Amino acid sequence: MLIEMNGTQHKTQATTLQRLCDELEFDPLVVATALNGDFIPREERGITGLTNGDRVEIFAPMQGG
Amino acid sequence: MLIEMNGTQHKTQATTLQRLCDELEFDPLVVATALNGDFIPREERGITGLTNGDRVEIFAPMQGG
Amino acid sequence: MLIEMNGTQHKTQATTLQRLCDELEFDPLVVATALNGDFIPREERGITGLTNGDRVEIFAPMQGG
Amino acid sequence: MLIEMNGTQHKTQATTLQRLCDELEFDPLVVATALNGDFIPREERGITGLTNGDRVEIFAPMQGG
Amino acid sequence: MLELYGRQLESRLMLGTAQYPSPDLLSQAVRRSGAQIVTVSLRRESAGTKSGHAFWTLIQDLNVNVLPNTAGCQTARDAVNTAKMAREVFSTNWIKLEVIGDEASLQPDPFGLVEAAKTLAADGFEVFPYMTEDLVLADRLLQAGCRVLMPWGAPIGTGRGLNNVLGLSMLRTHFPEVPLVVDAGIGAPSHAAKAMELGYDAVLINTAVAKAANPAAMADAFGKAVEAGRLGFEAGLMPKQDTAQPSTPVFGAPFSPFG
Amino acid sequence: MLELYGRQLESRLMLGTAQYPSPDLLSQAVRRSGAQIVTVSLRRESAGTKSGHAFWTLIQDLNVNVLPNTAGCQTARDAVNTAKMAREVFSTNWIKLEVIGDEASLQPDPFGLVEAAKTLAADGFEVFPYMTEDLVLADRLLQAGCRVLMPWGAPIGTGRGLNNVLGLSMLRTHFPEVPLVVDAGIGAPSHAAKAMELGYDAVLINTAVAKAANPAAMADAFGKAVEAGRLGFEAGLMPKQDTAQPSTPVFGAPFSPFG
Amino acid sequence: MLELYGRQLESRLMLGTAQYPSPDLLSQAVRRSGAQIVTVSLRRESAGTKSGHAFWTLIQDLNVNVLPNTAGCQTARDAVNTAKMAREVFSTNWIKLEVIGDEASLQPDPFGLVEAAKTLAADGFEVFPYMTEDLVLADRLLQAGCRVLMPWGAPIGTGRGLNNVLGLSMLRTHFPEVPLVVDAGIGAPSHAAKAMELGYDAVLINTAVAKAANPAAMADAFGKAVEAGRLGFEAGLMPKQDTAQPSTPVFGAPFSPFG
Amino acid sequence: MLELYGRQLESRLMLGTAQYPSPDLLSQAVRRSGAQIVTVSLRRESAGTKSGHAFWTLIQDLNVNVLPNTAGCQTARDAVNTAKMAREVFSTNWIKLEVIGDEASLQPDPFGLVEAAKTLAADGFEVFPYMTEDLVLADRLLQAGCRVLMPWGAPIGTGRGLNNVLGLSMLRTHFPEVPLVVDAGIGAPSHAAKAMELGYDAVLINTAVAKAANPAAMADAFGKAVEAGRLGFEAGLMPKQDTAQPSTPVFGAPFSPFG
Repeated sequence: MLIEMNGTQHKTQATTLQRLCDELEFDPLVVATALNGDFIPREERGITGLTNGDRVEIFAPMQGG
Repeated sequence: MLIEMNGTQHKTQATTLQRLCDELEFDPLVVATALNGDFIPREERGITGLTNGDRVEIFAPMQGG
Repeated sequence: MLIEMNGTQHKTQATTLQRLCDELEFDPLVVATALNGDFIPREERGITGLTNGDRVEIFAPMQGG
Repeated sequence: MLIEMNGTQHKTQATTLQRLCDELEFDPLVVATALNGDFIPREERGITGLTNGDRVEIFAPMQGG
Repeated sequence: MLELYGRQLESRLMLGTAQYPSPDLLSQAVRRSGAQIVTVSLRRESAGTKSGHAFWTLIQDLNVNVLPNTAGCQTARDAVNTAKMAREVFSTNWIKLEVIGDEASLQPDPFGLVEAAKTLAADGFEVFPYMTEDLVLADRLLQAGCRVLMPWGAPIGTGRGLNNVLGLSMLRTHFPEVPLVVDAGIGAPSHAAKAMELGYDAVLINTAVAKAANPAAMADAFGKAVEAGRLGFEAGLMPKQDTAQPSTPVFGAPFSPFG
Repeated sequence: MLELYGRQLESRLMLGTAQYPSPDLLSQAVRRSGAQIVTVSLRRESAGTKSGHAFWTLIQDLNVNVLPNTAGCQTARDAVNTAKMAREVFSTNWIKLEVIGDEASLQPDPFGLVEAAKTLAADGFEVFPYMTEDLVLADRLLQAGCRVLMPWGAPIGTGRGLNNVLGLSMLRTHFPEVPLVVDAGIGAPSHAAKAMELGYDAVLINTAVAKAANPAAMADAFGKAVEAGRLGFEAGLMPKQDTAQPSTPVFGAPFSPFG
Repeated sequence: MLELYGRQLESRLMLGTAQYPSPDLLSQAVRRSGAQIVTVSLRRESAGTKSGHAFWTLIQDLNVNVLPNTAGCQTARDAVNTAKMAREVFSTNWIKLEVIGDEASLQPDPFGLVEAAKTLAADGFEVFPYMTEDLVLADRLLQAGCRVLMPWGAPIGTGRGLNNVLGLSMLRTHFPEVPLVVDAGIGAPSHAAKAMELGYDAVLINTAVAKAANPAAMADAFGKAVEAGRLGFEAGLMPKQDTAQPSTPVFGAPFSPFG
Repeated sequence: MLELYGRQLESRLMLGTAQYPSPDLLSQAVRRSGAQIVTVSLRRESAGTKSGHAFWTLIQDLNVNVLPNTAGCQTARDAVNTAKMAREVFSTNWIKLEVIGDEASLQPDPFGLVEAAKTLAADGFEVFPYMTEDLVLADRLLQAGCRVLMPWGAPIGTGRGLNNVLGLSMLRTHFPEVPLVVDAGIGAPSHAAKAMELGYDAVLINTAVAKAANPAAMADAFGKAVEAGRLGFEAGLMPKQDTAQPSTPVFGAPFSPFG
């Protein structure tokens, strides 16, 4: 399956957002996730399925002004 | 009939806005009229009836910045 | 003898600046003196004679900006 | 004879300021002259002798702010 | 030449008509200023006074463009109704849209302005919105159909000049093609010249002229100041320098060590 | 009308003649500005070049008053000698006295100025001292015989306008009867208008005109700005207000809660 | 003491965490500034880099309040989504709401701000809106549920200080009870002190500290400046005078003609 | 550390002692400010009042350096005589030299200052001349033997802050090695911070502290402001930018089109 991950094409086997995070070895407590432009809370990642062409974004803390 | 005319109580026999203007000797081409907060065009004054308690406003040109 | 003392007329018997200071009970270490517009040092007060019409000024510390 | 003319070395036969001006073909009414830092009026140029090493300056109108 | 909603104008000065000591001084001021646009307003007319009639005759005799305002309106609804009445009385589609959001500062209300501008533009009005220098508001008003913008120089009647030069400059830079008019707060001819030097297309003045000891002479002053500033803008202003530069050439100066 | 050392002048703008792209543009600028006084200078003339002659002819054709300067002088002695030469060449007692005390800022030297002014006034010159806004210096120069003062607006050539408005205002207030001319630092028509609004009698401009993309148009701009500022001063400027005041009367405005 | 959304704070300085030369210098700066609130953000994390993790650990070690921002968002929708993600990651209801309306000036979008603020406040967020000095916008944001306002001093990153002192003063006067924080544009300690002297409750600084040659020392400088300005405000600043007044009493001064 | 005439000083704030509501508030203000130098004066003493004695005791108890002034003097001669008296009474060679040239503005007299400074320096005084920002005057005073200069910020007692920032900056740039102290006109902590940010070595305050509602708190405010400004100067202030720059990195921001 081909998704857009943080703005670039990404091939994955993960069927849920949670599995994608695991696959990519993100610390689940330190990242936030969005699917097709909408925030997906941590507790919904496991029940949020991925389909071909989805836009996934994974964010982490950074410096800010 | 008692109406509110430019913010003050006014007793009138006029049954339309047009007749009110005539009664008060306003130049019909130099004033604009509003009834209960809404503009009433010149050509509709004759068909705009007045009822007790109406708020009528009659405006004329003035200085402005 | 009549002198001008700090801008006002003053009658005195003192024949020197030192004696004038004593007569007026000024603390000699805390005031400065001028005769006719010129500074007179502390150690010269005793040898500085006064004559009729002299302008004497006696200054003390004050607030300043 | 060697003089300093407007800041540079200059060889001349002229014995007066007037002759120097003539030799250099200056319009006598449009220039002003100075000898060794002092202004020499037009009417004194003929009687102002030059000696070796003199500093002569000749000025003309220019733009100014 | 300046063009506002399709009308060509030689003068870049617009004049308000309020607060003059007399009608005659108002007429004189307009004439000496060279202004081709004057702002007017509406008020409640007492029966039989006809003062509005007299004023309107005076304005018509000036033979200038009339720009009615919606001064005093605090809601989009009031402003829209006032605009419609003004259109009928003054026979013009032009409207200077004022929606005041704060009584103390007379600050324009950006939200009310956009709402009213949309309604008015859709109804065929040619809207001159009196606004702040807000870039986003400007964009919204243009989207609403405005083709002229009138940012404030400073709060109305203060005479403080251009209170936020950076903001006004950014607005000019951001919308190079839109006619921009500084309205309100200008107190002296130098303020008007400065607005024009920033590249503004025109200025609107009222209090500073009307309240001058000699309104007609002050109107003349503003007329010249606006021309001066525009000419200066077009002629290419020198950039500010941080260090002094002699204007008279140093080289060859009398007794100069530079020779 | 402006009077400087007994000469009546209609224009309150004085123009420098340096730094123009061409002699022709200089002539055009002077003519369009309406200036009746131009500043000139002296420089070392190379044998046979006659460039000074050509310049002088051009200036004479303008039919204006000539005000020679002592630009570049750093001592009273040099300035006095330069003044004498200028008097001879330009056939005028007028001299714009410059004694520069610091090369980086081109700041006038107050000490050198007073010394030179005394000598020159005693020798029959009519001195226009280029000075700072210093009140005590002004007093000394007047005592030395000057009857016109020319404080700087900002360092020469910076175009920063009136750098110290408070200082210039105090100078104006302190010497209400002395003709005061702002010289140097003016970069835009609005600056010139502002100087006139403060009550200054005239301004002298050079770089801002000469270095404009279009010098003649800029000269026109400054001419109008000076008129505008003077007219505004005479017509009585409104005082700045801290709080907003409606220009359009609030009473009776449409839908106004004030009735 | 300052109270923001129920939290008591001794320090009135808030610090941004971006642009520091190193994480260590960031930590030093926060510690020396005395700031009790720091702003943070979110970004796309590359798989496996864990840079976000390291940063978050560093911030947590500082033991301060964390205020996430929605920097970079250009629509209310993006800002709301970003706020929700920030709440989850940073475990806080606080959100510094940025909706940028113009990329060149980074001006806040008043329309987007109000829309986002309504949504966020309704969803339990405690919103710190980064806004202009617009009075009407302020009113709308308060109505939307904001209980702190953060007007800009000048465009972000310019270091120009308080660009519109009049506007900021009017905002302060108009909302005497609302905590107001100047955010953005402050470039020097004197700017921060000035904001506090106007009666502002706090300031937020980033670039001026992070880009200083010595960020930790500059953080210290801003900490002291904020204290100085607040103390000055509370101690009662003297009003500006138009004319000089001797500080040393004149009466009785040596050789004084006043005796 | 600051060094003035060989004395090392930790504090860069100097405090005047006039105009306080009470002696006790003066003492508190000096203590909280951290100032190590206070200015004092002399006045005519009435026979038997001993008020000078009490004041002098109070000052001595503060354990600070005393800097007597020659306030009120209008001629070099009066200032020299006053300085000699002050030296005797206060047992110090330090003298803050004031020669006032204009009563309305209390502007220093450059001519009187140089004359008095020469005499005093030759007589062993260590002179702190209260001067304008004039570069040439500064040079003359240094030649006269001064090793500290005290330019005004604004006319005494006006609280207007730094009236001529360009002039003060040029003075700093021109004399990088000379201790420079801004004296007079500072009205708020932010003004003091600004002076320090320009690279000034110290500031002297009187009216703004003495006339504050709470002088001791205001003294504290100025102490902190001076530290803040100095720290900021040393830490390297960011340059002002003309255009906005995001502080939060744009790259990777949520939903950013930049990816």
